[in-house]
Amino acid sequence: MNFFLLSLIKTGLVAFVLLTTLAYLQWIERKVLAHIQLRPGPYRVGPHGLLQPLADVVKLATKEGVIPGNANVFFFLFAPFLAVTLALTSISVIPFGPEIEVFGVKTNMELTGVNIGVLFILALSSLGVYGIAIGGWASNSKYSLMGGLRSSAQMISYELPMSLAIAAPLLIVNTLNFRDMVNAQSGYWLGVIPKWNIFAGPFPQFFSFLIFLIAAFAETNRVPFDLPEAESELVSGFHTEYSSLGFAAFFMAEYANMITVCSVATLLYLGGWQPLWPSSLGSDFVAPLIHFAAAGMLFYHGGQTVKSRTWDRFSFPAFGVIFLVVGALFLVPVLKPILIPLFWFVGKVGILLFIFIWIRGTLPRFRYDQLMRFAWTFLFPVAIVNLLITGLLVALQS
Amino acid sequence: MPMPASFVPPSPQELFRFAPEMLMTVVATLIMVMEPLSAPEGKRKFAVMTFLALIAGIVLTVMGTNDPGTAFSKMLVLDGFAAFFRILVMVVGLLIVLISTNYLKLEQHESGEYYAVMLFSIIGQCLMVSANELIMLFIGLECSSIASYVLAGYLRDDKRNNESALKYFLLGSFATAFLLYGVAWIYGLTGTTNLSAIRTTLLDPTNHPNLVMLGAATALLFVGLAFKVSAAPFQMWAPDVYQGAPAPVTAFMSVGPKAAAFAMFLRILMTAFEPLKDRWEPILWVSALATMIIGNFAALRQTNIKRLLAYSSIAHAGYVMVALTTHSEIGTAAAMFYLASYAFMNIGAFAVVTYVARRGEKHVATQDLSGLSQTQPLVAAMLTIFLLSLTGIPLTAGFFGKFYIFKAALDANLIWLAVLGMLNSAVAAYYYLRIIVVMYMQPPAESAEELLAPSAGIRVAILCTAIVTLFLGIFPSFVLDFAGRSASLIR
Amino acid sequence: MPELPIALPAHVPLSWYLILSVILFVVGAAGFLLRRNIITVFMCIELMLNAVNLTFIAFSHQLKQVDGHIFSFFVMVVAAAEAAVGLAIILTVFKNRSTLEVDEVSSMKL
Amino acid sequence: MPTSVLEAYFPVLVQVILAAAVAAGLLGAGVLLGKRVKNKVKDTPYECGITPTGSAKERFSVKFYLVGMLFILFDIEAIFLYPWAVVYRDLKLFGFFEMLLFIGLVLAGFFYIWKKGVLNWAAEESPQDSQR
Amino acid sequence: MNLLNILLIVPAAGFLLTLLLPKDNPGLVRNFTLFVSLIAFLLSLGLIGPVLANPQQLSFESNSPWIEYPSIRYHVGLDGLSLWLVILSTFLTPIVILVSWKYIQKRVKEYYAFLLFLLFGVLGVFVSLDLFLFFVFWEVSLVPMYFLVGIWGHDKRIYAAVKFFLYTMAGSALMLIAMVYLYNKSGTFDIPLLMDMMAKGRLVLTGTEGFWLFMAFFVAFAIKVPLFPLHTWLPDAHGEAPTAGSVMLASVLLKLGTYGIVRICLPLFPEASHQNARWIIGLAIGGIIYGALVAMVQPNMKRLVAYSSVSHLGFVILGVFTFTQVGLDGAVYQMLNHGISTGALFILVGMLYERRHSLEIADYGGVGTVAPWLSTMFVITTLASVGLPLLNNFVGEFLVLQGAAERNFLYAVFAAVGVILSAVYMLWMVQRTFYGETPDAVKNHFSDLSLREWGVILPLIAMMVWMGIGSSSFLPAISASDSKILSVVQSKAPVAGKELANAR
Repeated sequence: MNFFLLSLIKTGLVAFVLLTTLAYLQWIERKVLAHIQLRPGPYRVGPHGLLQPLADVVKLATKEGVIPGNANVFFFLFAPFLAVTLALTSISVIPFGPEIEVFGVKTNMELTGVNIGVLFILALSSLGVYGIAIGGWASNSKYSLMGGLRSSAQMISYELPMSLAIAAPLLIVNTLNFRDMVNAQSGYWLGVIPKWNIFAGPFPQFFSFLIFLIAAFAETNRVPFDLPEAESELVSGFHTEYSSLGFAAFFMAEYANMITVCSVATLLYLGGWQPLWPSSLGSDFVAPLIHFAAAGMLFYHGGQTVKSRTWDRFSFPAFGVIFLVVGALFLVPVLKPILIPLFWFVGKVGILLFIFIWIRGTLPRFRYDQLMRFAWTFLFPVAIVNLLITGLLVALQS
Repeated sequence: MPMPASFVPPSPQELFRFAPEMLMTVVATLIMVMEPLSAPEGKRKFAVMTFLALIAGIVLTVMGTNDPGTAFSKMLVLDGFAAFFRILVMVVGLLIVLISTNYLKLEQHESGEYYAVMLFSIIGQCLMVSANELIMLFIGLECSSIASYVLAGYLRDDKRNNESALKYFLLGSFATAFLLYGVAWIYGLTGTTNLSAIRTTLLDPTNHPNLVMLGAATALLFVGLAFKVSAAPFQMWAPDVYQGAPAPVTAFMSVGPKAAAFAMFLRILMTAFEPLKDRWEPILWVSALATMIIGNFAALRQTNIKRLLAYSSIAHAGYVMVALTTHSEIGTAAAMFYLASYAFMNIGAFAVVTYVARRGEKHVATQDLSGLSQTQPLVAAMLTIFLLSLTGIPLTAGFFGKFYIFKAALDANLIWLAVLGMLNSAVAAYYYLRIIVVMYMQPPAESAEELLAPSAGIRVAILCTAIVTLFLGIFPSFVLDFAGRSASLIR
Repeated sequence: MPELPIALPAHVPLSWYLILSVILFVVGAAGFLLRRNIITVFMCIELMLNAVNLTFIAFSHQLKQVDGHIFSFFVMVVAAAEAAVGLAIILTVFKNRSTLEVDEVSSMKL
Repeated sequence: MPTSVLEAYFPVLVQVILAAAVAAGLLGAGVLLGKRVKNKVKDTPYECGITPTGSAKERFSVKFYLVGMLFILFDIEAIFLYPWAVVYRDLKLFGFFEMLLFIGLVLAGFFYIWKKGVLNWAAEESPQDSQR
Repeated sequence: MNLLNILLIVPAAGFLLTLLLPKDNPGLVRNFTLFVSLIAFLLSLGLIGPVLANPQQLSFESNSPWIEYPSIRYHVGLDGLSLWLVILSTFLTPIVILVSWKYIQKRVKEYYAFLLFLLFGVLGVFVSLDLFLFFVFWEVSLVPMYFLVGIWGHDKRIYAAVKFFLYTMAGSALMLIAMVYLYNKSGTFDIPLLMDMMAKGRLVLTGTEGFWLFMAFFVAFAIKVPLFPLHTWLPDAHGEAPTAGSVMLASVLLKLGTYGIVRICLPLFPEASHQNARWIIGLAIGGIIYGALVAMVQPNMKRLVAYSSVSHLGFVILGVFTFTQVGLDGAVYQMLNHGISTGALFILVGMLYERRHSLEIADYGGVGTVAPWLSTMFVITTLASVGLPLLNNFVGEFLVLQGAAERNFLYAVFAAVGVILSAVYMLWMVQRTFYGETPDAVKNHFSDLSLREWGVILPLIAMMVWMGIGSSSFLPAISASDSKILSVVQSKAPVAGKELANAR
């Protein structure tokens, strides 16, 4: 098949999935947070608030996009544009699964497999600072400026331990291409322990993973590192002056970045789409089983619903059916090679995203000086020590 | 794309050739690490450390001369030429440390960074003079330059320092960009960055590099190099920078980085671009002459000693350019000798300026020297020696420096350049004499009363440089033989 | 299989890169000489260095060597070091003079 | 697999265009759909209802500059690790010690700035805090 | 270590030792330097015998390498030509030390140190047989003079000192280039060797080369002489220098130029000397007359004497470029004469200045009545300077005129005009100063010669007389040496008509 056509198709597909995920990621976050705090969360718009994202978009779109006086209009608008563009672009080098064959066409489950994928992601995430800094500066507001500055300083500070942390697994896999990286993580120690970087190698990259995760929180301005938008101090940080879809754009960029970093973490440390245990030991059945279990739970709850939630009597079973069907799809031989790796990948990313949300619901915010000191005087040295130990062990091994 | 196929770890021999730089790096790093831990009154030890490191560096370099050769896959070449300049820049470092200690104390800016940064600059210069690769050369150059930018603005609350550093930085980086662009084109045209390999490529008759491109590349390279050695028409940064920087730093900048830059210039000319020497000659000729003339004539009008010496430094760069123009081993040896003698006499002069300028550098007008011969006769006498040497009066190092350069010029049949150069040095006599006049023939200024005796460091520095200046003026062979033997570069 | 009408060349000709680098370099140099704001001037220098990098990479690619890559690596590093020092210097200048105009930072004349 | 550099990056280009389109669409929709009412109070920067004083673009703490500079330096050094990491297994222990040297130098610089109090954001007013 | 080397070391060592003496004890400094200079003088007397025994050859030669590359040798030696100039220098040094005894009150130590250093420099120039060494000493002699004028001179001393320095520097820059060019051509700086090579045809200079090299050397020397119109530094330097400085300048330093011409220009570039002789003679005669005329209108005694030097040195140049034995002998002899008599004049003017603190002739008058001995001495010296028979200048001038006449009678006529004019301005000055009415300022302040001053002036007067009547003690050695040089020059004398061709 023509390469270009294929590229266009894949791009469209990925973009659709990504945008949908983004929209619902927010819904999930609200839901999870709500449940952590023992409240229902979005509930009104659609069943269990499922249409809430759509409603939000409509609401924001119809609001007035205020451009404050004395603001630099071009940069004021350019900042969210840049943020979204960069955030959405990152996904292009991330592979979701192995090589597959669809309708006789062999292709990789990714948009493109550039040989410097890691660098590409790092470069884009560095550029992300611009969106925030420019936005804060162009608003001509003190809160915005301070928020932008803080955010930039924080992001570049955590970029450092992050890139050092990434270097450690690279020592083991010796490639900058994500696909090669995942392939290098295939196989199992003693037949059961996966050779993911977080577990295996001459030196398990557990610390590296933790550092990466922490830095990722900071990079995406998530709690406990959401100082830039610390409401109590800076109103809303760098996007204080943004309203309407400008605000939405920054929001979207944040969630897109979250997905990207979680994907990268999965690829670097968690073996990408490699299953947790060998398929010979039945890992292929995890996906359908989980779905079936979920369907079962939904059916059960659909029967148990209290009076006030009469709607759920219909919606729960309906969702149960969907889960059932999806679970069944995993068993179809033609789709199996596509869906099983995708399941593992999405599952790992999903767990990471859940951790993001979970932490948001759990931890308080850092003080700014603590935050900076933590990056420079703790994460940075630890990352270097980890790197050196890894290097030494790899060198001794080879 | 082929990766470097096999990594051969450097042999101990190669490591030893690199030993001075390694040692200095270790010490400089150590100073940086110790600096924040040391009490404000305990900064003196850093000067001592720097001093010892430089001495050890010199010893190692001298030991290394027994075994010349290349190191690190021909990135570095340690020949006599490199050894000569390495020793020179390290000796310069020693003298500057002597001058600086008291200055920094007076300005209440004593700190380890100063010495560490200076060591880094010296390391960069050592790399520059021994680089056999444009990459290495560039790294050395930048290591030296960036450290110099910092030094130039060392007293960060001083407006003149700021300005000096800013100008030095902007114009220096500008020059670097030109140099690099030239290097990039050379690389593209010859396919290599190794100086000897470039020469081989250029000599190869089967190879037809695009001459227009090559010319452009050479011109770019020249712009960059001329900037670094403050040769016309790219000399304009020097006066402001030299005037604004702290006096010891000015002394340092006017000899250390300059000598290294000239060494680099010489090496490039004598190895890589030897096949193109005819093309270089007219440019160098004109530049040399213009540099001398601009330097000397502009210096005539100066009333600030530092600025005067800055212009004089430009003029002296012009003399060395004359040696470069000759493009011969004799010329190389002459340039080496000249740079060595210039280093001593200029540092000596600056040591006196540092001393006379006093705290805050309030006394840097030529008039502030008036009557120095009565208040501090010995210092005045020494400064006289330096100035006479800068003028080129026999029995001082400066005379033989000029003599050898103009001799080399005549050898190369550059008669007019030699004649004009000599006449220039007669012009130069005027402004140097003016300082002597002020010192000896005018009554002491009022402020001269409060001039305390020079500190031990300055005293040692002045004495040493004066002795060397005279020694080289009477027995030039001591250095010249070495320079002559080292002038043949390993190609 | 349907072919799209667009066809990308196998590689971009060397001269395109070089012309671009020349343009970048000239723009940088001209900016350096003409602009009066220190930061702008400084950025012009960075632009020139990037032109250099581009040239190195292009040549390196053409010659199928890694030397140029290595060189550009060092150029980047040095540019970073220069940027750090330069920004520090500019900061102190700004602190002492409250201006970023090159012409106003000139107290030393004849 | 892509066969040439251009092919490798073509999807990236497509993705960039798509992303830009999404972003532009988003902002454009906001402009088209939202209504516009301008008035002076609305145009002032948001400061919790208090009338803003002075320019928003004034000078801010030098710490931010410092962090910027440090980032430039250390990040470049971090980037140096990547090519090294990729060929690490070919270099063996030699590569390790070379990098140990390199990182050692970086750490020396790091130690320096740490002890100089650059990383201490809380100590802006009280320098003696850095002695803690 | 022969006597000549010792003679060179003595003033140099004396200079260094003087610097070590305590600053606050001027008496010690004076006595010490006087002692050193007397030793030097006595040593120099020891040179006479051996040189006179064999004036054509070099005596006291020592030749050892100094710098290997380019081959520079410490090559010194004496012949009849340089002998008397060496003795002149050593003879005058103790005298000027004595002259300065009272006059110099500030920065005494440095002053005397510089005088010894100056002696070292000029001795070096006179005895050097290596071009490079010659140059080194040439420049070295410049520095102490510069300080002598600049520190202890009169009001415009700085201007004068700098001017003096720059003029000489500019000239010597050219000279150095020429030397190096010659070295590149021949591989040696050694003057006898160069002459030898030329004689044997191993070193052949083309017409153009010869011309430019000659010019480079000649201009350097002519500035020092000074030859009209390069003389403008001289009245300033002489006029502003302290007495001792003027004396050393006029008596010794100017001789460096003429000595250089005879020692280097003539033998090394005989063809060029011939080609250029005409206009040089023209300038020399111009200088004689110009110097005399300007001297006539000088209100300042020192400047008057200075201009008279221009005039007198014109004679020397004239004599040299006649290329006749008598002319050359006379020129060399005139160098010595001028050294003695003009030196004495300056000393006497200095004595007047010490008493009246003015150099303006108008401030004086009738000094003869208050200080008869001083006046007598002054008149004798003036007469010597004017060229009265039986006194020294007469011999020199006569010989030069004779040589000039041999060459072209017109030269002699014009030069003779100079002699007459010199009588006019000199005597006129004497008349205005020593005769006529005595102003009160003069009357009250004048004392006659002190013992020290007698000690200073008597040797000079004695020499004037001796050289005037006993010229045979000096001339044979001179003529023996310069005949050697002359033979080289004459061997290259152009045949008529060839001169034009060579010039192209």
